[in-house]
Amino acid sequence: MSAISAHAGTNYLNEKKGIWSWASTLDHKRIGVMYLFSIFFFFLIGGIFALLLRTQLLSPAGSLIDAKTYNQLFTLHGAVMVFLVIVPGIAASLGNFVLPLQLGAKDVAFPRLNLMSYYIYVTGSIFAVCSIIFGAIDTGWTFYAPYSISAQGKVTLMLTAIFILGFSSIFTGLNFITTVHKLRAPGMTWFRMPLFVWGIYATSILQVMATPVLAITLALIVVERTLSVGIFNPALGGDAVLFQHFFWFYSHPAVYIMILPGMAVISELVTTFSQKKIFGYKMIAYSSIAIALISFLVWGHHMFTSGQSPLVNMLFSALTFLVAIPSGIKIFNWLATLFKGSISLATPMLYCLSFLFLFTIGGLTGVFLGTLSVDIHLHDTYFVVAHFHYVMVGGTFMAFIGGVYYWWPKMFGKMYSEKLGILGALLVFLGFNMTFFVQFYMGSQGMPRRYYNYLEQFQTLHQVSTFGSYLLGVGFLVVLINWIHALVKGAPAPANPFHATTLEWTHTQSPPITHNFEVQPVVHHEPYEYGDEPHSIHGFQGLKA
Amino acid sequence: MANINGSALFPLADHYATPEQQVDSGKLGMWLFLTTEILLFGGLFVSYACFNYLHMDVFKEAHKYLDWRLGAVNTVVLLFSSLTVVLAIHAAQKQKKYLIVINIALTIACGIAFMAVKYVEYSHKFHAGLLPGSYFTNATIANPDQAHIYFGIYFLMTGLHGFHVLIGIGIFVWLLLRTIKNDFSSQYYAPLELGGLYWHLVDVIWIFLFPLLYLIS
Amino acid sequence: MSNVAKVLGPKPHPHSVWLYWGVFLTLIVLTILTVMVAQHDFGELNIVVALLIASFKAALVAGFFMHLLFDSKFLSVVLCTSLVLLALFLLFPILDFSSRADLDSAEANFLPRDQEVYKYELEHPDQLPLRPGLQQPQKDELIFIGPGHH
Amino acid sequence: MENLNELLKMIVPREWLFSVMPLPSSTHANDLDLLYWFLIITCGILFLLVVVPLFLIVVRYRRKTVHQRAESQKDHNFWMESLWTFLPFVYLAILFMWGFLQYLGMYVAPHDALELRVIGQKWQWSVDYPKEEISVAGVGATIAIPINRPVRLVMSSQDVIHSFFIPNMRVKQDVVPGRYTTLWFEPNQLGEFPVLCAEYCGDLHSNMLAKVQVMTDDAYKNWVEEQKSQNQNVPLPELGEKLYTKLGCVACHSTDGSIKLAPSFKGIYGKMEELTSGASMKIDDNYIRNKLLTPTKHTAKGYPQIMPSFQGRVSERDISGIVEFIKSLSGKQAIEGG
Repeated sequence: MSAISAHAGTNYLNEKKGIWSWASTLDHKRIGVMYLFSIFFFFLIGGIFALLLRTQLLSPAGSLIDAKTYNQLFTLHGAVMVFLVIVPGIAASLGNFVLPLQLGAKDVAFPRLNLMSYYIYVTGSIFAVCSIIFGAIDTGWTFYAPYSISAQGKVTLMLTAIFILGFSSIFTGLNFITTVHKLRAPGMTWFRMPLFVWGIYATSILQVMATPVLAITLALIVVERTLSVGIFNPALGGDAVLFQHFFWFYSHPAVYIMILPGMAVISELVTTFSQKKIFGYKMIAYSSIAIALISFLVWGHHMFTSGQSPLVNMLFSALTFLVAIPSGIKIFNWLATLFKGSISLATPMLYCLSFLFLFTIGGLTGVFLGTLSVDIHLHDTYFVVAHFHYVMVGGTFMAFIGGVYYWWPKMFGKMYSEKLGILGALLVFLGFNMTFFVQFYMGSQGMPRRYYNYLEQFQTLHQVSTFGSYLLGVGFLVVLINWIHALVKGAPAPANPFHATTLEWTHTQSPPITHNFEVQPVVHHEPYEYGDEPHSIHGFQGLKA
Repeated sequence: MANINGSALFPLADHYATPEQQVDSGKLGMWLFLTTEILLFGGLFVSYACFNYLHMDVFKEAHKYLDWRLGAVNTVVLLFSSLTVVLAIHAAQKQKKYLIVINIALTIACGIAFMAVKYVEYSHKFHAGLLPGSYFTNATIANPDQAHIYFGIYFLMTGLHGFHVLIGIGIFVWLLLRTIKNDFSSQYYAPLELGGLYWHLVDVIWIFLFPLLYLIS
Repeated sequence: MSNVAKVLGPKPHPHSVWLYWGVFLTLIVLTILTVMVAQHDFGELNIVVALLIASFKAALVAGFFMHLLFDSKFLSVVLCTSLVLLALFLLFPILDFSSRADLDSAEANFLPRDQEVYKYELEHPDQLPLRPGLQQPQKDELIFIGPGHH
Repeated sequence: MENLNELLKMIVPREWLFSVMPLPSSTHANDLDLLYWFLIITCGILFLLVVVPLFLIVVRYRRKTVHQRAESQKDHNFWMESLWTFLPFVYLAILFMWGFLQYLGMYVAPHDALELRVIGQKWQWSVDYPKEEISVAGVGATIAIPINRPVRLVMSSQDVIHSFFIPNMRVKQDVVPGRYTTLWFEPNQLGEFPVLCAEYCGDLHSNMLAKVQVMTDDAYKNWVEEQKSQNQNVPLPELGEKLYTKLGCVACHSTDGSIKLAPSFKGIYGKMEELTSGASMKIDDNYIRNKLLTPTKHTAKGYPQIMPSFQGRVSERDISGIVEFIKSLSGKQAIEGG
């Protein structure tokens, strides 16, 4: 603890000033913060698309927008949320900020490449915004051929945008893997690394190994549109199902690019807010790697009704069940960690508990969809929509917000308001369940996804869902207000408000200095050792001293 | 000329503890990048495999319109350039600047020669209308319905590969300039090694493209 | 973060130039072999033989020119991971294409339908035009052994 | 299976059984609902196994004072960890086998199935009955099927991927251009059931509806006869009006002057139409005929080129019917155009 000195108030935020010092920074912390703001900006845009969609669905033959616009909106909602928000999401923002700190490193392995990948992200997002402005696409974010080959709108521009964003993802992953291998502090062995690092490491493997396939797939669609090569176009002798193989070879691992960092954050939150050593450290670490590797083998479960051969369907179904096991292991290990802990219900922990609740639902409904015969009925219905929102929003996004709250004091040196935090968490939890739980039922009843209008019997449920989405929107707004409030008026944060045990809390001030640590940390023990010396812990307000 | 002056010491970035750490990080980063290249080309190899499987006879027929002798010449050219790259690194290790320069120059020359042969091949295909997709106009070939897919894949694979060769030439021109500026020595030649890794990968990909495209018997 | 200190670099361990020349000559010999082998017809094995030689050449380049044999083993692990993934990426679509015909009913193999083909099919149910690359299935092979129905 | 089904009906009240999935109307549906309920119940138990302990732990071990420490720092338990690795494995293996065997049953059609040919096309289904030599098509088309007899659909698409989905029968299969896919089911309930498109296919994806009408054998025979004779007797404009809905013209062309995705039929006959090529053409019998058979040749200015070809799907009499129908919407002006 002695390594933290009050360094006369200089830190990475105020050491250099001005826009240029941010735009040209090589500091992983500043790059992480820039990612954070960019990602939440696009989350806002994607969210507005979603609310428009839900409003259209208030009545069976709604006429808020026309069919074409509706199709464009759900495409853009999907594309923005997937490629601009959740895929970079936790890894690029929190990962960039936290990973080198937790490893006891001064920076990531390649700081210039890191800044470059941020600018690649910005370039890609500018392309995406241009395609939205100059001719919104209506292909669905999955770009299924042959529809995407003949579709109108600036499809090529959007494909280029995602192609570019892919490289941002690749470079970030490459940087993190090298950092974890080469820049660990003295004494930081593999099994002394915090579980957040393990999760981000597994994510990075996926980013590096899967994203190039997306790049070539999208490039091939561009080539199809311009040269009519005929690889994916049946009219020219190609095969439409082959496109789906290509697309899901990336996009299924991409699902784990999204959820693994969420699990990584949860591992940190569970142990810190119960002040208890994580249960089954090695199991959680290995299960991250297992998920990463098995996730390459299950892409065909998106194609059970596509006309893929039954033999391949069978193999993919079996492999899909296999990937459920490590996820289950994690859930039970987190539960066991909480057992006999000292559980604080501070805001990050509320998101962590929401995660456990919602991700369990998301995971179990995934079991429905992995079962071949049941998936035949549920495929491409609202059941699937609900399932992946439970995993992506109920899982990843809850963890993301929880993680941002958790590291907020470290990032900005300011405390957030616990009252607003709890209010926001409750609204988000309620709104989310209201929006998506009814969609499981609608899906079972046979309500297909991507429908502009629908049979009247579904109206009540759609209305519940829409009002839920408004509640969810308000919840996110409260979160945003809390963060802005914290930035402007937050109380100064101590170095380690939650009494966490990882290096970013114990060995540097809040916010950290530009070079992260005054003295190079040396690690002597495992990551989650909660010693016996008495101390008071920040809990949620109103606790007796 | 062979002497290395003091300016060519190892430039150690301050977030690394030792030069070894920095060199190893660079190599690991480069290899990770190379795996992404492998998987990028992988998409095209998989398309090739699928359509070779579906239209085997068409592929066998269409490949006869490629000149395997030109392909073989290009294979030898690229293999030789790979040799000159390792010789350049070897020269750096031995602190022989003129050998670095000569070998890099040879590498660039090989790259240009490769592209020149490609130009000859491409212009022949353009002339004969053996082009991808809707631009396919060759009437002499049997099965024009599917042959255009073969040429689509041919142009995609060799085009993407040729693009990589062009980038490689650019990298080696940059390395040549830095060598002339005395940036490299036996203390520091990491950029040469990394550039070399990239160039070898481009070579390896061609090693597979040659039999797959030119020699399907 | 970008400050740079000038220090002594790691000591290089150069290999003999003759090793590199030896590898190069082997590669040339293998290239000639590839061309020679292509003149002979091994039937189904043509592509296998060609790929085996190419893989051996690639292994030589990676092992000696790219120093994989002398560098950290982890770099080989990275390379192998990507090759395994590539193999999987190749395996499943091919498996899909090849087993559609076995398990599907006969119609799955036919050319894209247009009215001509459709009429032809109706009139000649026994001799249907097949999608290229697929075998005409025998009548009894069409029945996949599954749970009996009726 | 049958016994299990009975057992399940004893545990879960019958009205609940059918409330989560739509009314089961095929043999598949009966089997599948059993598995579906097995999943709901077991996954429900698993969910409770996570959430109830979670709730109890949070309540019991909630931090009440800022000095409160964890009661234990125990971080492993080999048997517990083995248990929650192994048991899910067994559970998932059972689910896999069950789902896969059921899927095979859903995949392999019996030999005596009634075979129908389905074409998906933006944004309508058309179904041919090859033996009966009739066909039905269009938005909201009725596909008649006799009860208790397996039906096998051989499907292909003219343009993009569609997906043929009958919720009540629990069947769904993508309809892919360039190849055939198949599905089969055996209806065991009389009634009308919706057919939906489940794979996004463009603007009017959600309008790509049809219905399956399951009827008794006799009713089916009558329906077939009716279909056969239908088109022969009706007067031409009436036939045209029928085809207008049946072929799906209604999706894009209105008859009241309102603009959908294509020009309205009202008063259009005899007008000069400006084309995307810049030229103008008079809308007469030949124009309509060409538009039906080779729609890509000319497109009216300001509208997307989305009209499918009806080549081979309309008879000469059908074309005349459509022409007469469009004429009738333009009142007396029609006479000079003819």
